[in-house]
Amino acid sequence: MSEQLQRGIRELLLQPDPDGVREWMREHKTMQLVDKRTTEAEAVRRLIQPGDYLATELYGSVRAPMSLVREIIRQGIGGLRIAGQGVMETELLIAAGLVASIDLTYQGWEVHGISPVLRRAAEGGRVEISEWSNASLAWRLKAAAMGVPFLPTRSTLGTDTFKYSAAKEITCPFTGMKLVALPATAVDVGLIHVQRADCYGNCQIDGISGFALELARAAKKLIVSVEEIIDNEEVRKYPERTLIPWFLVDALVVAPFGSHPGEMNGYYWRDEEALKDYLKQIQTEEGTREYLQRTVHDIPDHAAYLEQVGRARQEALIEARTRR
Amino acid sequence: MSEQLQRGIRELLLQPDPDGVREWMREHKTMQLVDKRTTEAEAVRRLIQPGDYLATELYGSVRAPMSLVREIIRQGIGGLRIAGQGVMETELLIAAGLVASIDLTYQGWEVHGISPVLRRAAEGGRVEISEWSNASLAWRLKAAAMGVPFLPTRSTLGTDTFKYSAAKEITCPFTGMKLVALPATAVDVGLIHVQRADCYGNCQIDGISGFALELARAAKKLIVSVEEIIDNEEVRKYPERTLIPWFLVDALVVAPFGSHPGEMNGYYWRDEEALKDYLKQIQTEEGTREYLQRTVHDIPDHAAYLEQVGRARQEALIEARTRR
Amino acid sequence: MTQPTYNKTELLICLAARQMQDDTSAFIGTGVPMLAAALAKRMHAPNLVTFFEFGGVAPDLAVLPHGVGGSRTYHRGLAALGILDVMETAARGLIEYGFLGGAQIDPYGNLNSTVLGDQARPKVRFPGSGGASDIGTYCWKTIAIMPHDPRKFIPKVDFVTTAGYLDGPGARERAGLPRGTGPYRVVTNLALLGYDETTRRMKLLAVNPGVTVEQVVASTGFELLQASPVGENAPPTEQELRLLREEIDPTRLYI
Amino acid sequence: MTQPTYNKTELLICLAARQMQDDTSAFIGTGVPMLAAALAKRMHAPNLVTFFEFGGVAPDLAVLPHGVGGSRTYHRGLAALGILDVMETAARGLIEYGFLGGAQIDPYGNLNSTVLGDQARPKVRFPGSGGASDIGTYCWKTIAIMPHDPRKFIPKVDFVTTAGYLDGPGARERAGLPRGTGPYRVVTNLALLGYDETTRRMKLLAVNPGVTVEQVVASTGFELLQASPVGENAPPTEQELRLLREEIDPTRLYI
Repeated sequence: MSEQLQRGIRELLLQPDPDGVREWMREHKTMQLVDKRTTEAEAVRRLIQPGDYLATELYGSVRAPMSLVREIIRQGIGGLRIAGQGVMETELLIAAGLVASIDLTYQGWEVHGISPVLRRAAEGGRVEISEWSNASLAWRLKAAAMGVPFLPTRSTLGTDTFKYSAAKEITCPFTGMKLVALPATAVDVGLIHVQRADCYGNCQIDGISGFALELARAAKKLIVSVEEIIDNEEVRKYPERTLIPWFLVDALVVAPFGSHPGEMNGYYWRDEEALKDYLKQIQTEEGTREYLQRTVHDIPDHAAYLEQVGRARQEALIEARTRR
Repeated sequence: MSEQLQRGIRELLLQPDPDGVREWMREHKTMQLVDKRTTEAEAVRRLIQPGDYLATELYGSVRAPMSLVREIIRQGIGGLRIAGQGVMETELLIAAGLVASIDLTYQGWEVHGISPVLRRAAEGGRVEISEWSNASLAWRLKAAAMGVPFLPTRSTLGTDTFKYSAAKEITCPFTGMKLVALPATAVDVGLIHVQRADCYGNCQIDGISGFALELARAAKKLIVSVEEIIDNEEVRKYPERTLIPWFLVDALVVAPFGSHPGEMNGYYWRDEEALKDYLKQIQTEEGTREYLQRTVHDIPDHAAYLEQVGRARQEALIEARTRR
Repeated sequence: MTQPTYNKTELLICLAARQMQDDTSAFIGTGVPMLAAALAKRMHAPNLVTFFEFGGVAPDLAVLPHGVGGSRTYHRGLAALGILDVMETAARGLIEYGFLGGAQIDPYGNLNSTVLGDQARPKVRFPGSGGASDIGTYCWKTIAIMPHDPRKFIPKVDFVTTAGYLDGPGARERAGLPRGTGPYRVVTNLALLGYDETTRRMKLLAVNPGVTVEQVVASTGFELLQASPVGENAPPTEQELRLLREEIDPTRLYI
Repeated sequence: MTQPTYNKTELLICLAARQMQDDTSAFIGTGVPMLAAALAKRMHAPNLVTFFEFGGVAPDLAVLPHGVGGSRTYHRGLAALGILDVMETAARGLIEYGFLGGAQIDPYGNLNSTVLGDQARPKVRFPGSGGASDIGTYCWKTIAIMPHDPRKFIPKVDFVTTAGYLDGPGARERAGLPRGTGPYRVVTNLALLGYDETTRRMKLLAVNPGVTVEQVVASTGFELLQASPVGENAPPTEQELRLLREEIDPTRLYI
């Protein structure tokens, strides 16, 4: 293997520092069983600072922590670095001008096409972008979750996706294989929406886990929003259903319809009408401003947002939900 | 980091070879939904060859694939290399003289003390032993499950456990940290006992998952034994409960009380009497031979073994089981 | 018997469906690949297994998903895993086909879904890799679905989001990509294309109904190898169209 | 009030229990550590969280587990994870205490639970590292529980299964082990020991009831630093013993 090892040309948005993270965790996380329920406003105010590195989960218009994202915009917390695996959740943050740089894998609308918001921001030079694959970003979280500074992968070898990342090529000490070393991202803040948790933050998820386990374990500060609170007895009866244990959770926000206009498996279907309206509005800067004004700035909180959505539509979405 | 990087002095019992494993998987695994139920005898005969590298899960006298282990002994498949995270399951294989070498982390009886079987084999120079930590062996399986040739860890740095392993020190390309590179073990055969599966091999586990997920994904050939078969409808209703999907499973053996004399969460408690008898017998070579003769060689199969245990004792163990 | 009429999407779905063998597995994105998999399962490949990026495995697809993380990607499925479990299943060589798309493709099947122009200040910014670069690394055979246009089939893509055969024979292996993997087919509104085994360059295999070889060549911005003879793809059959319209996508979400 | 009688195991349990602070977490093995954690939770540390090696988190311990993978390690617990999830929780710095044992310990707290003599052809073969080397890597403070015997407390262990302070100050950091970790206490049938912050050598902190400093020194095969003054451990209290005997281990599985 005399060949020169390559390295991505982008700077790290977050420096791996396992010992620093260990010390942070020891000082700030608590093992105590305390009721962690709070409001979006309080959780965001207390746990998110300008310039923080943020990641959201799940993806797209599915199980996304939309009420938390809207609150960040309401509070105008800017200069954020984000792990950009997203559809509406991260797009809204970019649209609000709060994002300075992105570890990007995908920002778009799948069948609904590309993101006009990302286009304006990227083509206008208003965000700095490093390129990664989807799995790579999840493995970077996994690395942080494992307490190691990097994980090896073969993904993205030979591509410009690698070239415009901050990853580095390494050689396997056993096989001589060429590999990509993915730097760990112990993100400042993780935002995850799940179906259920007890008041301490023991979380259950129905259906795919996406990268919730990895993000929850990689986050220095973790805000979880939930559709409903269950009794601690339910947790103790089925401890294997606890995918995110309480000690990882710093704030718990009860947010029914928290993924709206996205869907929530077992709870409600996606709000096609609201999504179409959104997609129409974000085609222009002005429409985007109007949308944010109407759905975020003009209303005080998630309860008011749900009033705006209206009870009838909520009921229709519940009726149309995916059931077992 | 001008310091010399260390490497363990033991040879690899299994060479990482991601591309070779990929080709093997493509050729031998099937995505077809076929009924995979078979007997211990047939599964072992078809899937285990002398000299194979084997790993078992879970651990100790808990959810252990004992009926499969007894069948391997019955068929006398020798020269095995094993990942030695075990109590009775791996001890029986060593006792039967079938094990040539061990990637060892722990072979003992926890509160019941050290393993006389391992002592005789190791002190008599009859097995070759490499030393690893418990997590290291699980991460080695995880590496294979991820399709990478190694994973980094900080565990065992500075120890003789590292020195007598086949691991190598590396330097992190981002932080300069010293790390241990753990070579992937895509084991020839994995043996796992679980509570439930459908006839295709979609497996559910109650309680801790130990390292079942990692082993199932690291094994080139996977034999799963189960307490009971459930309908495929049950699997489709709760797809998040499928911890081991069907396409990983090569043979499925229905083995009620398959973990006996160990316990099975929700099904039966450990058979203290049988364990004490066993622990007494294995103190001597002669006792060990007698034990194997009586519980393995003199009886044709697991059904006969259960007859030997007796219905009354089985019922008492069911009665004493751990319930939710 | 008159040939039934069909639209472009229906044709793409049928052509894509026909590329997948039974008893294999496919890494499925939303849109055409999803419908192609559903169609293949009902036609010639009942044991085809579908994997979705964020964890869904083998759903019933009774209602089509709107995205690769949606609840319909695992509804009545055999497993609901996470993104890494699915990606690592591909990494271990267990997923045969992977579907890709992009804004540009070159003769070696390299795909661009990131930018036109300079990455730092692009002329057009696309969504980025997503799972594409992972799929293009690990799946044995990738199938690209593309509109056929000389501005999209170009000699050199602006940005290699996903590795095809890079710059030719042996390049994937030299880059460290898994042995035996690479681009397999390109399905377009005009034709079905493959790759030459020696040169690893794109090759016209068959034209779509009513399309001439000349049209395909004119719509391709680089020199295109041609199979001899170039075949002709059968149009969607009545059965295929009936399945698509009545069973797979009766609400016409995609078709 | 007469001092209640107690056995050696009960004393070890009480001493171990007293080392753990409330609102922290402990990586627990079977035997003494398990009972110590259960006792600490009922005495001064109600919010102490127990982690078991194969995935059990915060069980009720109504019935004591027989092993670190047993169903009682997660019965009515808050989570039932897997081994790597627990180990990685420790790796991220979230588990404060780890319990260790061994056949030999040296002045720097290095522990041997692997072999006496040569590893390839040992005089005595012990079980091996198990989780010990992981715990000794990642937990902030490790507590060793040992019978006090000059053949076990020796200047140099035959085999460093688990890293203590290796060969002295800065050695753990040089080896690459996590910053700020290392041996914290040794609990024996004779005494409670700690480590000098400067030299990282073992130091007698307090003798057990009825034991003299001379006895401890004579039972230690290397030069032992001594706190000034050396304290005296309080014997198990009536409350501690009642909890142990009536609530924690009423069937006397361990005590």
